[in-house]
Amino acid sequence: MNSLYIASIFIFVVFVLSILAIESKNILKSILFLSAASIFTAIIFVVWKAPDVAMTEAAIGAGFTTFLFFIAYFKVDKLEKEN
Amino acid sequence: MINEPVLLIVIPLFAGFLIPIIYLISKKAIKYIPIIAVFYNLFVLIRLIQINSTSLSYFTTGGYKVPFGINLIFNSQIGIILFAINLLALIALIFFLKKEFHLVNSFAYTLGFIIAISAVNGMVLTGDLFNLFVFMELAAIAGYIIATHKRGYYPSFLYVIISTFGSLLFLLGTITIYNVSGTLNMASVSENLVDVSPHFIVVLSVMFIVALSSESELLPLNAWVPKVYEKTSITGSIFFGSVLSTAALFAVIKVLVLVFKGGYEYLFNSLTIIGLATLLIGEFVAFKQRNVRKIVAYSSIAQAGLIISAVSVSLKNGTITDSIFNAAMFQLLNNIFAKGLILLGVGLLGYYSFEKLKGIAGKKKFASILITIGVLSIIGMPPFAGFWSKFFLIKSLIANKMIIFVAIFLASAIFEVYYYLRFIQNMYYEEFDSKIKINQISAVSYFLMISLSFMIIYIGFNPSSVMKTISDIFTGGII
Amino acid sequence: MKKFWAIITVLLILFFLGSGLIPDLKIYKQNNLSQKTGKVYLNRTVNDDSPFKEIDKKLYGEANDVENNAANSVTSVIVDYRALDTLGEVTVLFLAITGVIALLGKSKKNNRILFEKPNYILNASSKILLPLIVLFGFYIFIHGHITPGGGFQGGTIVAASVLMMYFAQNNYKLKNNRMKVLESFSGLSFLIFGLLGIFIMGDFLQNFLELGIMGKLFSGGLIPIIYILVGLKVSAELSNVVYEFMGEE
Amino acid sequence: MGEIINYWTFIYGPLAIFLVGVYGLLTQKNLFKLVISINIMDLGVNLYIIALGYMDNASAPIYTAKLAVTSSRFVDPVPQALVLTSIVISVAVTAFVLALVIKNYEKYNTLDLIKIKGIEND
Repeated sequence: MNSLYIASIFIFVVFVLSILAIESKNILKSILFLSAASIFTAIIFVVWKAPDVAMTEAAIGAGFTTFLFFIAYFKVDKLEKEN
Repeated sequence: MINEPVLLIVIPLFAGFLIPIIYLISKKAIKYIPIIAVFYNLFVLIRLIQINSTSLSYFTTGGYKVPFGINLIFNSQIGIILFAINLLALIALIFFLKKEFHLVNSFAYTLGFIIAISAVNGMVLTGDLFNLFVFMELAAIAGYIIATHKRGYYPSFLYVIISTFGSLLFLLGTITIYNVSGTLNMASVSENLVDVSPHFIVVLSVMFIVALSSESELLPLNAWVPKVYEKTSITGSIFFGSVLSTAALFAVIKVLVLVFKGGYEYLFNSLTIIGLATLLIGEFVAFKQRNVRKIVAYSSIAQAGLIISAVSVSLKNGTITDSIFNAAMFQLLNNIFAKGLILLGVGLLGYYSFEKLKGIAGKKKFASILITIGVLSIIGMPPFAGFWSKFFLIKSLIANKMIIFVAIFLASAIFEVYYYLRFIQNMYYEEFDSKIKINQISAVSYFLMISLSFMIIYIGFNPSSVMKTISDIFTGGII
Repeated sequence: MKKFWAIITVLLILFFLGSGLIPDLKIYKQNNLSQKTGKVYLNRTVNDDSPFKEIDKKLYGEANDVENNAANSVTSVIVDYRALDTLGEVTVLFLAITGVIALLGKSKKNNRILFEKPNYILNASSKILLPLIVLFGFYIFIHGHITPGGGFQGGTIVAASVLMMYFAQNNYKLKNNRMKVLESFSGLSFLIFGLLGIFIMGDFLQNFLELGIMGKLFSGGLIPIIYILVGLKVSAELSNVVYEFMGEE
Repeated sequence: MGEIINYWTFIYGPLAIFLVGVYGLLTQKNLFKLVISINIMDLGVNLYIIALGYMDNASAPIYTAKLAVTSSRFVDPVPQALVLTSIVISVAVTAFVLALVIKNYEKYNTLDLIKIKGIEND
């Protein structure tokens, strides 16, 4: 029962974070919200007894994808400044 | 000699993984690896078609029994479709290495193409839902790379977004099926999907149709098709037009036949409507175009709609109405060659808009004749292949009292005949603009075009024998 | 106004999906494994005559006649029961990264993203940390069949060490050609092991090695070998992505 | 109340997250935002898959010395394997599409979908 409440609350957190990621005006903030949502998803996976998936989500989904987004953002930013 | 269909997936993959190593040694040598791989594939396919009969055989992987491990399904029917797809892929590949190898980052596109062939074979062969998802995603990524062939970054981006949405829906549907039926194997899903509510099947099938529509160019998610066709290279257009869309259509048919065969009449009725709507809208939009590639793109959408609606009509009664189904398969087979021929020929002429193609037949007689053969086959003129498939389709539809279907089909055919004939007329009877530079067409390209038109004419003059082979293969034994 | 219609559309889709799915979805309380493939995978009874039977014997540390001997069932599903999926998945990554190289490789004139110059402590400590992180990544994918984790997770950790070097040292440059060779080599080995399965046992990717005792490091036949290859491949691929995205000087 | 929380946690919550992504696809026009929407959809689908495999009082599908006797009180491993695959595929697609975003900016000098469409049609 306990894990159910934890999971439901975390799902709500992910839901709110994803809305923030979509609605935020600033791209950098969006990326950060997406990253946070990924981390919370990883926590839900732990609660739901999926340690392998949680590791993957944390390493690849939250870590690596965020890096890709940041670098792509900075590259576009750099191009913008050059013009 | 190993006779496993999994080789059709493994050999191109092997070539694909080999290419980066070879590339570091010699940049020219990577040209020959894909051609060898596809030739070997065709060789394996001939062996497989000879050995396997018309009945369906399951090939396990990993040594695990059929409903549990991933399995590949094969019979000579699937073999013939695969043979046509691989042949077209080979033609596109030869053309690519001969003519477009210098275009861009040749390395990535060679690699993308060879892995795409592997993925397409996997899509046609696999009997497992999730495995189909993986191969679809692989083919799609190869498609994204091929779509950027001529700096078409925006169409490629659009394609990524639409196709990813589709594949995520497919994943949702797959896992829902797993939760209810407890298996991912297509054939055993339908056995376990017995006591679910009709509403559930509706939701599930809508999910699957929408999900599979992006790759197979059906209605809801096909907005990327004309944009990608317009911007990509000749090889790319042949890949999308003849290879990927055929394989995806076949995957849709496979899912329909294997998973939803249990007589869900409303599902097949609604699918027929979707297919006919796709047909009409595709033909109607193509009617207004004045760019050959866009015409072929929209006509390709329309053909996908026609085939899907014919297949769903044939599946409506819970069993397969063989005559309609066979005719639809024949049509699918004919489309591969005819579309490939038109795209190749027009690509070789080098111009796509009607203004620039005016009167080009006077300067390039032989190429124009070959293109005309493709066009006549697609619009269904005797004695070419397309006539017979449409003839068989209409005949079987009338025999099954599908009069409205036939009426819609004929109405759309009138549109099709009109805009394709306008293109022919534009090529033959207009004044040639002397400012336009004419491209030289090499012997290899002519050879590729002649071999394609030979296929069309051969089928056109031996329709009964080909149809007999097809119906021998398809009747009863369908998947 | 656009947002309003979008919300309406989304709510309609939610209603459509939810109304159709809920009555038939056995949600988690009734979610029993009795007739699912998952149970067969867990019990390792795929090739038995009655795959859905209840088995009641100790597997961990004792059983050495089980068909698939990885203690981590997720690994056993990924690398053995559904290995063809994993082959496809690895190829997806490979192809996508080839695409990234094709797209970004052309515009490499002074495109490196430079951050603030790292100080001496960061510079020195990253050199110490590098072997430790790589070792940890290797540990994760070598133990993929016993503990949570495996090739994909371990590979990402190894790639993260390359990323750290890029951040901590401004003149660091990955030897990407070696990575490409490693990538191709591990992919080819994966396929060769699969083809050896055909030659020796008759099925693609079928296990032909001794299975050992569940829970030991040397157990599971092909599973650890393939997961190590996947780990090497993923680490090479993701390192190459880091290289391409960070850009050359 | 318990039922509502069940439905929210196991079906509607994940679907809602998926549909937030769909909403993003429908309303956003910045290319980065579209990629973010796709990633959010992916999160929702992954949550949905794992939720369907979850059981109360079951343990992670890893045999250990403590859980000596085999029983069916393990979580289903198949959805977890599928999610692992889907996460890796999604990061591959994300890497590729972000490279495409950069190239799109290089070519059109804007990230606005509608402006790019306008330039394309000219």
